[in-house]
Amino acid sequence: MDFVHLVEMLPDMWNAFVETLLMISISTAVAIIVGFPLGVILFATDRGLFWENQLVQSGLGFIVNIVRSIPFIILLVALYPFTKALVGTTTGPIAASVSLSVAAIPFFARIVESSMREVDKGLIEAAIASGATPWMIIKDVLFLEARASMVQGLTLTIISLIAYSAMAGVIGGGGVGDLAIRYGHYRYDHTIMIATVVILIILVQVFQFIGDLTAKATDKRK
Amino acid sequence: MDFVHLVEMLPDMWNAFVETLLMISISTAVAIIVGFPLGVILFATDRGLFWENQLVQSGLGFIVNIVRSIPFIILLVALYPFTKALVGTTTGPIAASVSLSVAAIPFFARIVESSMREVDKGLIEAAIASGATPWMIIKDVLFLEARASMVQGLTLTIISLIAYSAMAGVIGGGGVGDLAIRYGHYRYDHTIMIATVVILIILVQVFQFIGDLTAKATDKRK
Amino acid sequence: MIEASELTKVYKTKKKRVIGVDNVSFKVGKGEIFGIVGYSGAGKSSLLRCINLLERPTSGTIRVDGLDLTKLGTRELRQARLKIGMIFQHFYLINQKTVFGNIAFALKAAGVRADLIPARVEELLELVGLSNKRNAYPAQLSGGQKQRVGIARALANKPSVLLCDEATSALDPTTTKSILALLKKLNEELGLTIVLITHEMAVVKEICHKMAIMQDGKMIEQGDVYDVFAAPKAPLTQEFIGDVVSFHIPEHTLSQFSGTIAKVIFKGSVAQQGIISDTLQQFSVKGNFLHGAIEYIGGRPLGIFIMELKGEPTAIQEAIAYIKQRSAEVEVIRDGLRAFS
Amino acid sequence: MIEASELTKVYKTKKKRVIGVDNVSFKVGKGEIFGIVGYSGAGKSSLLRCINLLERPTSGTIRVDGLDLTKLGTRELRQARLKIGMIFQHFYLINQKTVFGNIAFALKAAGVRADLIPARVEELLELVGLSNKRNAYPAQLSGGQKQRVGIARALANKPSVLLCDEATSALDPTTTKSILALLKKLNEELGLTIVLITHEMAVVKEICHKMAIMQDGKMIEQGDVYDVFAAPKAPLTQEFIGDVVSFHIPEHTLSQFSGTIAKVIFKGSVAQQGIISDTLQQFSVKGNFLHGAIEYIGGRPLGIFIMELKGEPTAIQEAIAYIKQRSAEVEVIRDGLRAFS
Amino acid sequence: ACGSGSESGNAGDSKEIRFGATAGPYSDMITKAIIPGLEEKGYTVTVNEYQDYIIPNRELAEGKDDANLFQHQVYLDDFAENNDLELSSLISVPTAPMGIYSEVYGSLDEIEDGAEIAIPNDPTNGARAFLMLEEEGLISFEDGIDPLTVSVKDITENEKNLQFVELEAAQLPREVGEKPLTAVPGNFALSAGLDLNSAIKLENMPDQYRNVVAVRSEDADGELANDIKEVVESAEFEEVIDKEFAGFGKPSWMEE
Ligand SMILES: Nc1ncnc2c1ncn2[C@@H]1O[C@H](COP(=O)(O)OP(=O)(O)OP(=O)(O)O)[C@@H](O)[C@H]1O
Ligand SMILES: Nc1ncnc2c1ncn2[C@@H]1O[C@H](COP(=O)(O)OP(=O)(O)OP(=O)(O)O)[C@@H](O)[C@H]1O
Ligand SMILES: [Mg+2]
Ligand SMILES: [Mg+2]
Repeated sequence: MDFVHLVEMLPDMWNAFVETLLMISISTAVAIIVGFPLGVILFATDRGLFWENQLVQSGLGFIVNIVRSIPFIILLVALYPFTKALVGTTTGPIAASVSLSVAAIPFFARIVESSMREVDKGLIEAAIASGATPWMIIKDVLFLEARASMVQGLTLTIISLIAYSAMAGVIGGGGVGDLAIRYGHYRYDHTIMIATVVILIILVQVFQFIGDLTAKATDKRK
Repeated sequence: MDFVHLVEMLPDMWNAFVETLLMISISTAVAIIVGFPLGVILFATDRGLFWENQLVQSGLGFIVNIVRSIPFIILLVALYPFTKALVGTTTGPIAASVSLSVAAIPFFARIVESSMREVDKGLIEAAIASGATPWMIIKDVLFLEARASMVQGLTLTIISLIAYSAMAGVIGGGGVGDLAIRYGHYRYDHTIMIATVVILIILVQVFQFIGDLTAKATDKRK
Repeated sequence: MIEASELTKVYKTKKKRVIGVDNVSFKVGKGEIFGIVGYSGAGKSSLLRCINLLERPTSGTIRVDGLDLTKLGTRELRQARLKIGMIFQHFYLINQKTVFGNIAFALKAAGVRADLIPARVEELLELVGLSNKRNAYPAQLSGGQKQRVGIARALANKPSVLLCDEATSALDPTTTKSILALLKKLNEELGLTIVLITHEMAVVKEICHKMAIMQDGKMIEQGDVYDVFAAPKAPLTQEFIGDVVSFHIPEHTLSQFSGTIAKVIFKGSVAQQGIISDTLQQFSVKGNFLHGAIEYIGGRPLGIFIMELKGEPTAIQEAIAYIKQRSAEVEVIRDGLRAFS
Repeated sequence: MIEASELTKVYKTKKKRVIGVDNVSFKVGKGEIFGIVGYSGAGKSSLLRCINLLERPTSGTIRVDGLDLTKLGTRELRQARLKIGMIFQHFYLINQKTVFGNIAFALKAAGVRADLIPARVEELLELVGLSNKRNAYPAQLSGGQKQRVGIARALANKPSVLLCDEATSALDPTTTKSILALLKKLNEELGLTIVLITHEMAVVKEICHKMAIMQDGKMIEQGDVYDVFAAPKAPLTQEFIGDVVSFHIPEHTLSQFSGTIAKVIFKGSVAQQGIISDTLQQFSVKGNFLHGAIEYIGGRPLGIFIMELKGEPTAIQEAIAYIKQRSAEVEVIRDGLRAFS
Repeated sequence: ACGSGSESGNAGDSKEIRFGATAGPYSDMITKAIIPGLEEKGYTVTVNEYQDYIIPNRELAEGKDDANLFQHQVYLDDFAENNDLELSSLISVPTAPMGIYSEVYGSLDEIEDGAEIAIPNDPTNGARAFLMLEEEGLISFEDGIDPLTVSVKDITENEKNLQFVELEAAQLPREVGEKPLTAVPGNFALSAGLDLNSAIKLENMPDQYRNVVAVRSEDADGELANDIKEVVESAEFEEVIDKEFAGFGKPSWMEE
């Protein structure tokens, strides 16, 4: 380890760290805002459920899968015009967040969907018998009962996003992962590689820890 | 679209397709073989469960998170000596499968863990009261009860692996995703890019379809 | 209030079709309490679930308050369900909400104003005796406590129809009684119509006006509780009723008595009016009571006693004739054992 | 067989400590059936779960068959549990296994050879009357059917101790009777020791040898069922027992009778031996039976009758004295209403 | 390796060779201009395409590939030294020059203060961009800086206050028009269909920045090495270059 070099690189690492947080925050927020309703719809339009609608189910499912099929770099390229229209630029962390968000939405939607599948059908029935509206069932039954599992899934999503964000370097998104690749991989700068990997590890551990804690704290079953 | 070119590339695409299947199969198999027990241990060593062991729990959790923290390209490079020792080569789909497997193991392990968390504690208690061994509880209660959810999670893992395998091109792993990136991203060859993305979409849809079907078929709750 | 006609529910599983409810028709008038009994697996829960369309019947119609539920759109159905409370066999409480939250949920479903909810919840908690568990989560409750939350939830919106699936089977006798008293009170004061599944005939006896017996998906007998208890027709009905009223005397006990064993039934007017003691005093027979009670079924007394009569066969004949004449029914279960007569 | 001493179980939740079981000691001998009753939330399930250490008691020890379970290692504990069957209040069946698979699971846990399993499962299915549901999954079963699977599972390994948490509360009377008969048979023939939680006193009466009443985590009374039934001490016990035996007569009924109301209790020897009819014939009083039965508690008869005596106060006094003299207990519940005497 | 049924003589299986390259013009150059010549000499050639600049050299050193073509002399030397690998260059080939493209400015002189310029984010291509800008006097570095690892941090003077946006090289053609200035490596410019002559400035390429065919040092005098050299030096090679790789700057030995 070359400490002088490490210290010299600290500002860059700090920058990268901020960029990573920025990208993760934006894309996680979007994943939740768009992915959650999407997941609910995927769940609730399935057979025997309150919004049963085979067409919407398979249609949305298909679109979700398409997005999940496209390699991230191709997605980056394919989203160029969209990103440009949306944020006015095609480079930098904000632009990268667009692609990251698009990648995270279907991922999280699937997680929401499968968490909700684990909710006891009897609870949904009891709510239906209470005359609850779909909205109440979603908010007060599905959301609450699937919450612990969804929090775990969100942790999985965030950690996957951290991994993905390393690829954001392609369009100058920056971030810790990109730094690791550029210095560690391309420049054989082991000091920086190790330092950045350590940052990444800490970041992931922190998210996992918060996720586990939240999942447990919000779970009122035993 | 340039059809002559498309036809000309068909053998390459076929090759890539076979490589993708090879990488996915190997790494999925490894993810299941190693990730499943790992997930079970992560679950069963938690507080109040039959293998309660805080040390193993947090130790393994930490390792799992470390692997998940490292950007895939760095992981590829870091695993060079290991890959070399294991399969005798560091390039090609088989070598790429090593890194893919290492990346997939913790991902799937987390999925197994959180699926098992959704199993009604009462069922585990009933099994314990029956005097069942931990092994029986795992096999006949946890595995069966979490199966539908794990199958959904496996689908998620496979689809993520397809996305990851695109990066395997870095070490000549080949595969459809690599073809998409090389032609679509590096060569600006739209014909091949679209063709490969279509192949990927079909591949993902097929896996999702099989996954959904299996999950439903194996679920004996309503 | 509730009118089911030719309801049939068939469950299709991969390998076979299971008929849950088989061509069942019945009516429950406004303010009536309708009890359904039957063996486990007879189709009681399935039938109940058809009433609020949780289970869509394979064929047949169900009308509640004049509305044919099978014809309603989702929105109207939801409105209709607000007026149909349901208590589930397996509670189905929201695990992630407190007792308070679970009850408040039902109120919110009905659009009750947020500021009115707490008071109403407290009232309901008081009603089911759970005020001290207000902030507990279902995992922290005993079985009976969970059931009581379910009951409070079902009553939250002052429904006009209440469907109860074994609402008291997890409860101790005292709580059962208080819940039944509560149901009766709601029934009497507010005209609540209740359909109640139970396997405890005592519950039927206690509060039902009408009852039905189900077997293999069919309703094999139905009618006024009093009539059914007084004269059960189907063998299964007799079996069920016997549990509470007709007092099947075990062989074991019978063998200890040598005289004539007779079942005496007093209907309608208050009990025996001294018939028995008059008889014993007038004829030279000795009497021993083996079993008996005056049951109040739907408020009307029904006295059934089993007694041993000892004495000369002719005296016994005369005594029985006398009792019959005094407007009671007598059924000789066993003639006196000669050896001892 | 089972010896609990000073068991205490405290649940800690975020905001408060709930005492589930409060310093409870009891013994159940080999081949005894021990019934536990109490209000919902009294701590019955918590206590039962402490017996096989599903819930580790906060303090106190529990011995089963001489072994102090709290001291065992996991392996020995597992071995010990094979001999302790448990029936759960909420069934807890493996949803993804058929009825057959659920029962086979318990056999596998005990290491039964694979080729012997099917026959044994069939036998158990026969026992609980579910042979035709062999291949059904729990979701396709009614509540009572699920409970019966749970019973079969608990009995699978011919345990020497059986813990039942409301094992029959989801069952219809007939099935309940057959299950109780089965438990009794296993108890008598194989010496199975049973601890049974129930809220139905009829169940206690039917098969228990000893019983205990729990309230707020404490065991407020315990003893031979016969003794407890004949002379309940704690008010709560009286309340529970009253449900089956002491026949609390509702005001409603009482108001219809004007004479002296007396409760007559015959213990031990066979019932009345004509005492009542002798009395009626000897004294100039008229008698009406309001309620009564000869219960066989653990095989010994206990006759309790409530009757109205009408006539001159002195005649009534004499009659009562006569009955007492003939070795029965008499308790005057209400003196005759003067207006009519 | 000891083919029992092989009819060919001593060369045997070794006539099957593998050529590494990055996806793009250089793998095309191997396919179109080198392989025909090698096939004539009896070789069977497989091309291995890579997505980055590290792995191909490792593969070569490990013996997985027999030669590669994707890097310039300076990078090769530096890489070999850093990684302790015995790699040598055989011969340099025509190389597409990096160009600075702009739809805003007609020449470098017009660049306004604070203008954004997109440049490659890998060290090799990045350094070429910086060196171009230095040559044009737009920026300057400390003396004695390693021309290969030059980065934004080494800039001492930045006369026009250029704002650097580092992107993956393959991405740069997509930024032409988006960013006022874009430095695009020639191979990607060609891939993306950019006309090299539309650049406002093309790289003035010294020979050590031209791509070379590299082999393991131990093989540098071997039969294969000589054959590859012969093919590249042949007239047929130059013919294909002129036809299919117009705009590529020929190395000095070819111009002679
Ligand atoms: N979803 C289902 N799929 C298949 N069969 C079912 C399903 N639900 C119920 N059944 C069957 O239908 C029959 C009636 O079941 P139901 O639950 O109505 O019985 P029940 O009278 O309520 O019994 P219990 O008193 O035990 O609750 C049973 O034989 C049961 O196995
Ligand atoms: N995990 C828990 N956390 C907190 N409190 C609990 C927990 N489990 C039970 N309790 C409380 O302990 C008390 C005893 O519960 P228990 O389940 O033993 O009652 P019970 O006698 O079996 O009642 P029931 O007849 O209704 O089943 C109750 O007040 C209950 O709320
Ligand atoms: Mg039912
Ligand atoms: Mg309990």
